[in-house]
Amino acid sequence: MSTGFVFALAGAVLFSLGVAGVVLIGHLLRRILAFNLMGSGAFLVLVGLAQRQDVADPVPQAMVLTGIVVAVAATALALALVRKLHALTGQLGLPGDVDE
Amino acid sequence: MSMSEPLFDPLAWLILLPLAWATLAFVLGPGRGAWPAIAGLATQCWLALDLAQKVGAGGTAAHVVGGWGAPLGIDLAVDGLSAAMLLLTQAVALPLAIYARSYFKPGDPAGTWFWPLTGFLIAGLNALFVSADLFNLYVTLELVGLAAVGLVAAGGGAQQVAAALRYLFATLVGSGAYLLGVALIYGAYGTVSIATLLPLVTDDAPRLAWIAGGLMVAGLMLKTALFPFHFWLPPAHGGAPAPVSALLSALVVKASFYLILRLWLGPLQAVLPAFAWLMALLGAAAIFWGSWQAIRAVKLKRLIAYSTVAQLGYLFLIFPLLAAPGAIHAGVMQVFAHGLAKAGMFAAAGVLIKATGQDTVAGLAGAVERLPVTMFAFGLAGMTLMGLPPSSGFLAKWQIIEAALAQGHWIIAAVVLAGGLLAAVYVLRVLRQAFLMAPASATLAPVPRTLEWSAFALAAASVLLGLRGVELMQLPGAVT
Amino acid sequence: MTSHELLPLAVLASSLLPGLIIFALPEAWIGVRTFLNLFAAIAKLGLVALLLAGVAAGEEYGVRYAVLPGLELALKADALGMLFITLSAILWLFTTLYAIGYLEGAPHRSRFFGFFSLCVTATMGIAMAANLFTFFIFYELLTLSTFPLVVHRGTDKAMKGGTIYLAYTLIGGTALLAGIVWLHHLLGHTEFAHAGIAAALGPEYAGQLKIIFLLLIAGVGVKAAIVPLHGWLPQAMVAPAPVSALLHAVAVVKAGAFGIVRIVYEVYGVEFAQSLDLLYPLAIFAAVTILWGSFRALFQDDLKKRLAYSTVSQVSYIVLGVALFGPIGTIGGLVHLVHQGIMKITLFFCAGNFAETLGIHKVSEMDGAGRRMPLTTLAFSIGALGMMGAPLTAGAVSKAWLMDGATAARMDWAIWVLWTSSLLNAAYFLPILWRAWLRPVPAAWPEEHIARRGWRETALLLLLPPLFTAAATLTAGMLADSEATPLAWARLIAEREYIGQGRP
Amino acid sequence: MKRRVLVAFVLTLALAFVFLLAGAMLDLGPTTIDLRAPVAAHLAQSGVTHPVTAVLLNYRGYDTLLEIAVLLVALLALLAVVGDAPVPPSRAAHPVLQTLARLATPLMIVVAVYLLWAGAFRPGGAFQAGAVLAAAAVLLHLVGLQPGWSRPRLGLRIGLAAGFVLFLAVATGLLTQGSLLQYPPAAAGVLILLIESGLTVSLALILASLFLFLSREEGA
Amino acid sequence: MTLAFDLLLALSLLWTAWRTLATPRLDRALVLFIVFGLLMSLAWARLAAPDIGLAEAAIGAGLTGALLLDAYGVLRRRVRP
Repeated sequence: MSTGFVFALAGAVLFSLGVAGVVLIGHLLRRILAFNLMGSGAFLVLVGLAQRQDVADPVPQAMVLTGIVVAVAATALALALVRKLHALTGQLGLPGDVDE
Repeated sequence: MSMSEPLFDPLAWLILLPLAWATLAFVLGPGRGAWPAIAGLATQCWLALDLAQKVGAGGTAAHVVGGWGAPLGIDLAVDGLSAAMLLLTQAVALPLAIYARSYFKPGDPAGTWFWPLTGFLIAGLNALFVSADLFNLYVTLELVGLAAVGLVAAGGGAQQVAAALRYLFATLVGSGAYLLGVALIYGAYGTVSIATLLPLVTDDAPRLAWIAGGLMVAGLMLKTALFPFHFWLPPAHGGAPAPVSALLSALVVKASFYLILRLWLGPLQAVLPAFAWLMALLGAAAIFWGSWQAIRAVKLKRLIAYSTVAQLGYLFLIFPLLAAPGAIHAGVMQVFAHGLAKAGMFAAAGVLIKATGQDTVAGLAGAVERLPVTMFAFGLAGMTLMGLPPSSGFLAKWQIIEAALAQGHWIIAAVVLAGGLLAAVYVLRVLRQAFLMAPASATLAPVPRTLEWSAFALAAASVLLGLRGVELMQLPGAVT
Repeated sequence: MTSHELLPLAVLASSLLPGLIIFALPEAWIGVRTFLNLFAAIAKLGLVALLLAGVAAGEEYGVRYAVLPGLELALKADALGMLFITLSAILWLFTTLYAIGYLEGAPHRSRFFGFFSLCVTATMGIAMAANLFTFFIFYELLTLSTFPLVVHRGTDKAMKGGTIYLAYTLIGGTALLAGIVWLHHLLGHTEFAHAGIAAALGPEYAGQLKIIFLLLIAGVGVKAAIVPLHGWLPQAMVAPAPVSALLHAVAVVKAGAFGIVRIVYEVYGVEFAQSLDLLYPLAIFAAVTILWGSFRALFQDDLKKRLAYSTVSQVSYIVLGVALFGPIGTIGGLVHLVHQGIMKITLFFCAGNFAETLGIHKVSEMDGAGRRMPLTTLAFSIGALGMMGAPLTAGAVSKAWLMDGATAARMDWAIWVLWTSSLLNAAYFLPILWRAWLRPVPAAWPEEHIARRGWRETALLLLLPPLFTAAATLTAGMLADSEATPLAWARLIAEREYIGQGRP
Repeated sequence: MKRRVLVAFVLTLALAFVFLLAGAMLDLGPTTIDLRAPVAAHLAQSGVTHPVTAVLLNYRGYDTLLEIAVLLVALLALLAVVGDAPVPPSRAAHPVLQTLARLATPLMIVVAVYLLWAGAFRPGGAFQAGAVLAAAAVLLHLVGLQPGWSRPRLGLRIGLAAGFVLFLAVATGLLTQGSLLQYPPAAAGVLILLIESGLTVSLALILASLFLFLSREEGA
Repeated sequence: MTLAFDLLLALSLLWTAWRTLATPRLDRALVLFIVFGLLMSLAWARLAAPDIGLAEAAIGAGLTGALLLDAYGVLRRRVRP
């Protein structure tokens, strides 16, 4: 089994773990962590699967670079929202479904 | 000067222009940038119209970014479907920009960064509609998603921030799933170019391609707020400032729908149609559930937001019908009908909320008397949502029903007809309240005329399109 | 664009454009609004006269416009349509005059007259629709533009009536739409043609065509107030009197009845409909409606409600006429379309006058009204006698033709239905007349708004329209056999329909 | 109880998905298309010798252009959320730490410049360089030498947008060559270096802003 | 040998990720997350992607970590002033 494959598989697990985390965890900071894990999982699959013969492929690598920057941008925004929410309500979780 | 010169390629400028005015608005500073935006959008309208005419007449438009060509580089391509989406985007955004200029008073914290965010949002949408590269599409999805979240959250209170967070997580998980799908596609085929993938993904595609298709569509369904993934939409669209709600409901959710359709008709056509009835089932559920919630809603904008949930359902009814040509036409017509009408309706709701000072259906008594133009706009938009003639919503329904009958799927026709009646119930709830005599104590704040008339223009356009659909219907004929 | 294309459009535009302008007029511009209203009504009458002359001379007017590829908005002015158009145009003028008087000083007149003009436009569109698709568009437009008029007063009661009205008509519209799309799917078009178009489908489609017929008739039957789809009509009587008069007595219910005529004759073709066994059930529904409407009218103390149930009953005379397979019944039905309109509008005008002048809303308050308002009561009496089918009135003419039609069609029970209905008509109208003419004047009227000035028992604009229409009721009855009457025109239509002088 | 069922359900679903995905991945044969060859083949005309930079700034430069827009959008959204707020006086760290930070800053700038320059032919480039610069700013903030920011003034706004504007201008200017970002091979190296320099500055500012605008005590 | 290292690295990645989400203490979760970022850098190095490794270390672990820790600090101070 190649290095690429190992990390692609790890990425698949990470992704699932991350999605499960975002779905299940109410604490918003941890949700952000889970989202980051999910993203890392997708990146690992992207590069790992493309490099399953262990030959470096610059195209997915460049894509992942792009993706990492997007992820940090999203994380910063999410943190800003969480901090604002906390400042306004003192809560670190989203209120139950606001369906009327 | 000939339009075919590369320097004047409308396709490129539809992306460059909004990026430029968005950046300019940012540099100009908080609350500034309305006029560059309006000028830019007016030009974009013209460009989109030019492009649509060209494509409608049978031409195609493409732009090979960097000159490399797929699969090494990124290609942009415009067919009838993209041209229609581009046209709708510019046509809805321009009146909304005029509306927003009057809506946000100087110093309104919700309007501080409205113009640059909107510019990037529009740029992202335009880039999404023309992109022919799955990874590039991911970047545009993120651009659109983050800009939309920023617009929802801007200057808001706790509820709005909570809604924005919910929306942010939904959109991030959605694009995450999409990205994993792209990763799998790249792993399986070594390319993310739609044109290159087209001949490669065949009926005997590896299992991975199916999983990829499922992931991408699931992610996009989440972003489109298709039932049961709609949970984030009502608070976000219902809580945002009116111009933002309008942009989001009219355009942003359509972008991910467009992408599903694009994948369905293009690179994943061998894979996705297996899910057709699932989509239709969820679409039908969305129609009933969204309408039911709209009927029960206490707040006006919440009602309109749930109506979006319902109206998006119609778009998914076309998937089992895509084998025959009429369905795409119906889909495009419904996208236009709902886009124009919902933008008009949210804009009208913004006027009503500004005037009455409250966001409730109950507070509307006397609105017909005091704000006739706005209520007329609301009524016209409602007509389109109900699918009553001669509105574009009617033509959309007609086409869906006819396509359904042509393929013997009576049940879809029945769902469409029932959905129209449910829409009538929630639209009339509002109109009925507005026709009541105002309580003597009620006072209405004065509202700028621009707000009323831009709402009216959008709503009227949604009706008038119903009288002149021939040109628009040339576009879906040119889907490649 | 030739004049043959322009004229139908001009007929539409003559009420549409003034309507749109009126919407925008400030409330206080009474003079401009009144001028526009009257100018539009008179202009339309002129245009209709031109059109009528042309159609009588055998000219063909029409215009088509593609909304979607393969889906056309099409107008044509044919003999059948002209019957309805002429009726509406004339009555529109009277009602406009009446409404100007009726709403004097009331709020929101710009909105009222705006929607009023839209309603008339929609009615004209229904009359001139050349295919079911176009018919449907104007049909729904009529629904939408009447709603604001029904709820015009903005009271809870008005809202309730308006909501019920919309619930019925929108559900009916949905059924109609389902039928139309289905038919369009089968045929590829829905053009009206003299011998019908449905027969072009093979016998294997008979089952589907029956269901479509049911959907279509249910759809238009709501507006025609066929039992059991009539529940909205009495509720919609909360509207101001001119609305009840023109719209609910004439435009809306006639749009439904007219739709039935079009569907039976020009979509299915009367022979084909008969061969599918569709006409007999329709006749039974019409008969039940005639009797049930009259029966319910007996028990209404509210004057407008009594008139409303009377409308339910009378409109189905038209349907019955259509369902009586044969030219004589058809003529009876068609002529009743006009005659009932003239008579019923007279009654509603008068009811409005009683309410506006003396505050009389109920039959039990009518005592002595004839002494205080002799002219109005006279007009009312003529209308009521017409409804009963008394000699010399227009009602007698239609009833005679309908009965002859029933005889010719060997449907003797229909004659009994008509006789019974006449008796019931007498039973609910005569007590009103008796109270008005013969009972003593009460000490005080419920609410006297308008004082008597000389012979003018009420405002002039309220008084003249019912007198005109009452006179028309008599004229149409007495001169029925001369050249330029509704009857003559109905015979022309029946001739064309039965001889099948279709378009090339 | 209900919650446990939900957790178990979601985790089971996730696990099932992992197995499904892993199985499908293991089934995979070689791809029909291999982009490594064209990446290498056109490297000479790309203006750089490091393949990842070639993809990032040339072959798929358009992605990068939009990505900078995403960063700007995130910053804008963040600004829209936090609004204007007064900045509390920063707490000074221990003087030794401050001195260390003062010493580290020039070093980090040197590293950043190296990374930027190296990007053309080996790992490195604008992103890494910008990130290092931003890290320097964050470090200075953490030791109390760089206060948080309250609002983006004109100068800062220009700095934040400059890299993107430069990129956008080059992309637009190259329309004359036939399409967006179509570098003439001879000028590609210079143009890419120009873009990367602009991006380094702006990326550093944006990334630092993400931190410095957030890092204030709101409303406490 | 390299496979063993890869597997070990992958497993520690997964374990760190799991602990990040499952550990009851938030501060520990944040530290674990930064460790996760560093392990990711290593993984990228193993995947012959030093560019991503650098970026991950600087942005993924560094900047994101700093953002998270800063947020954590503020939130904690607010709860217990």
